[in-house]
Amino acid sequence: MSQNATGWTREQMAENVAQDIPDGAYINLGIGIPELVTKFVPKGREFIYHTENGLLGMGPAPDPGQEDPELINAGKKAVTALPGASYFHHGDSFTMIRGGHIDVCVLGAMQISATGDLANWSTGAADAIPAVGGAMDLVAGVKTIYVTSQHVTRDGTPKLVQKCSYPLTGKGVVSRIYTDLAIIDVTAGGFQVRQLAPGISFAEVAAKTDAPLLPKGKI
Amino acid sequence: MSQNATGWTREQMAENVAQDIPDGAYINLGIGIPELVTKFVPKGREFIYHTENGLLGMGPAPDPGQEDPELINAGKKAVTALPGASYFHHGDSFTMIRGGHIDVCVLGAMQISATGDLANWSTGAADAIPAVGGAMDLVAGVKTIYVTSQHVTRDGTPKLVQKCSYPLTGKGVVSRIYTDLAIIDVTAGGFQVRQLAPGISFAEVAAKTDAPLLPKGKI
Amino acid sequence: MIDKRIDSIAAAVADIPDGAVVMVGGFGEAGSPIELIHALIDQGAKGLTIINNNTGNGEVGLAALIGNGQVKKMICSYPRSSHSKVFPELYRAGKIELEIVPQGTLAERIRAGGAGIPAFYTATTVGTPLAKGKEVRTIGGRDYVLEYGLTADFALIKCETADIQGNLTYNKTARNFNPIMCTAAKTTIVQARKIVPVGTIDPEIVITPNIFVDRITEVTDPLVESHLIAQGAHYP
Amino acid sequence: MIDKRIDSIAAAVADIPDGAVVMVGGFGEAGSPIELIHALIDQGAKGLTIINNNTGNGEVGLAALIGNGQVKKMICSYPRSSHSKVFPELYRAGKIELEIVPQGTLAERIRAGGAGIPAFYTATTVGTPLAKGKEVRTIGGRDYVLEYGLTADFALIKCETADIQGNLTYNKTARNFNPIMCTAAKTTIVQARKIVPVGTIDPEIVITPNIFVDRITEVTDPLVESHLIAQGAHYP
Repeated sequence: MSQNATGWTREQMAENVAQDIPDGAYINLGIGIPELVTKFVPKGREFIYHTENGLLGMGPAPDPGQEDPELINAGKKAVTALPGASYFHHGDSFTMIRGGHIDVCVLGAMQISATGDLANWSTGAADAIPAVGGAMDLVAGVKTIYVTSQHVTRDGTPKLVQKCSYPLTGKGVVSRIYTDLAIIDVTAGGFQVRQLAPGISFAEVAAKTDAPLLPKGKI
Repeated sequence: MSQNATGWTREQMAENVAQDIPDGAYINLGIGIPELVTKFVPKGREFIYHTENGLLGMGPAPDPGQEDPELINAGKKAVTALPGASYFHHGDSFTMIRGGHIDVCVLGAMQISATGDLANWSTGAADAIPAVGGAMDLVAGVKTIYVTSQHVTRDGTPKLVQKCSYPLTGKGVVSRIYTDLAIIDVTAGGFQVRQLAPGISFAEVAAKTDAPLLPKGKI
Repeated sequence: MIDKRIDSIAAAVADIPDGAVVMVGGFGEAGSPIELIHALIDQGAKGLTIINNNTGNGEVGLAALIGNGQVKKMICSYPRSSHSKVFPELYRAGKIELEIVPQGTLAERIRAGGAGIPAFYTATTVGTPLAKGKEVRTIGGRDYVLEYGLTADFALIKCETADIQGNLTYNKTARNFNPIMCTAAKTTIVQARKIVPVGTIDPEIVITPNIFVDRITEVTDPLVESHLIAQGAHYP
Repeated sequence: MIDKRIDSIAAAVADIPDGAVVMVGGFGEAGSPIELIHALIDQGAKGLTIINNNTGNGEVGLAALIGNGQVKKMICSYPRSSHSKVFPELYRAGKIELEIVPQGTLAERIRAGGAGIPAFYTATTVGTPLAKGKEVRTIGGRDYVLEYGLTADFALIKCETADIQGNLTYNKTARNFNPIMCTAAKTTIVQARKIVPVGTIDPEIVITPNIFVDRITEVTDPLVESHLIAQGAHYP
């Protein structure tokens, strides 16, 4: 992993996530950085990808010109089906999600609280059109929820907070956060650093986190 | 239909039922006389048979020696699958039943009350082993429940009663009863004769019915 | 011989009345019965409640039905897309109602409606604004909200192959909401890319058994929504 | 490459502990995983709770497991059959518990357990002795009883074809409870008549996707329960 004074790149964040996923895991990936996880599957491991619109064993995007408008993912982009794939209807697809059969879901976030609450679907603004998709089902049903996101918003506002101000997607659901600055566990004692990005200090991460931050190894 | 001083035969009872089922109906048949309905499909009509263990488009028993132990009906007898058949699991099979998709279910009975309650699964005896199968799902879910049964038990006890003494299968579910003596509707006013078997008098049917009986045509 | 074929798409949707509740299959463009939707635009029924995961794209298909002022209310999980302008404008103008339902709860409510399950509990939305006003119950130490089954007067469905009695198969991720919607509507209307004789589809691979299908029309070469949008098409 | 094959039937069931809750697929003999059941008899776990539609036939398969004194409780819809003597004798002697569940409610409870639905309402049993002690709720003018999802520690499943990662297809009415049980157990153990390489089964015809399967063993020529009973066989 190349060093970077300003923290990890999007690709490195995805690679960090991929390192923590065990061989044989069934995974559902959100849009954005989570999608990059597929590029960093550690050697010797195999992941099986689920997309909530009815495909297990999802493969990469097809070559240009090979797209099938009826073979898409939850983000409505053209995908492929790998050997061993299966198609099923939405009822069965959410049996996999709600029933706890998916091992890991990796999502983006607007805010994450110190107790693992996640807000990633709405700013709650008066003129916003609510649109939740499958996010609430995923966080309620999947065994392990990882979040990967920039540590702060574009204007520098912390995304890791004591209590979310945006409407929640789920309560107490996030177990680990992979940002550009650090990997952080949500523990019974709150946010705790698991690993700092090369060249990033604990103090800097703490300053950009709007909640108490425990250093690595404490409680 | 041949005349019979002692009422209709089992075959004639089944034929009476079949006459009342419309073309294109989806049907579930109980064990015993109901099974004979398949032999009396009126000319110009087609029925599609459902068996709750996961087959729609059930056909007759196979020729001897052609049985497949994995192609059976709910009574665990060898059957066949007709062209246009489909297999499905028990969850989907009872979606058909509970969801009101089956048009007609024809069942046997131990007792039927004047308000359409059905008892056909247990005598309630202390040493009886309870065994309900799919009967309660069928009566709760299928649009129209027909009962076909001898009018009285072997020892002459009426099966059509004011109130069932045996444990119920369902409450207010039966709409019509086809016995060896008469075809009887369950109406808001109680049992009402729809048709008497040839040679059978209203007085005889009334005497063998343990509840008030309305003649044909009266409210 | 039972035969559920209808001569024309127009005839297939002719009796959908004003105010009907209509489930529309598809997730994005995959499995979207675009010809049946366009026939419903031609037919003109108004005040409809539409159940679909989204609100359509561009100005064709479901988006065109909404744009034509025929829809009173949308029940969906995600009323946004990169090419959808019609719904947001009507919604901001207060001209269309929206019931937002998480995708998995939407699927389960439809499946429950079809299966005769009037209500069920789910952990989805617990602790979020979407649980507001809903009954919460603790079962086995976890909180769940009560959700109700959804049914419809009609379902508009796209499938790959149908036999003339209504056994259906689908194409890849075009399956999505279609099979569960077939079970939850009083009248299920299907456009099939291909209609085949009874006995042609192996009973082991039927996805929608014929009991859930009422009318079938053949649309051999259906419009492709994304192609239409790339061309800037609009309907009518 | 993910590979869920287990070398022997004995190894596949080796870790089922005393007191486990075990779903056993099959309806009558169709789809009954008789070799896995016999392996469980050899293995000897006791105090089991078994979920199956019936209680087995003759003195082989599920009836033999019960007869061997390994089952504390049966959850089923119909504990009788023309060749079943084992269960009635134990039941009358007070040596086995019975929870009787209507067949459709049993199926839906298993399906709910697998789908993360902790409870649901159904009209089945309303007004009957089987509704005794159950919550009744009026929804849309009709009464329904509350039923709870069922899950298990293990499921024993018979399928026709499995790929090595656990995609399954079934044979005719041997499908029955097997696919829903695959979804509702922590560990799903499958005996397949044939195991094939990944990519062999068309993704459109997979009945049980591999996410629901943990272990697969091949039993090329499974015993036929009715033939065994006709021969007067008993196990062990």
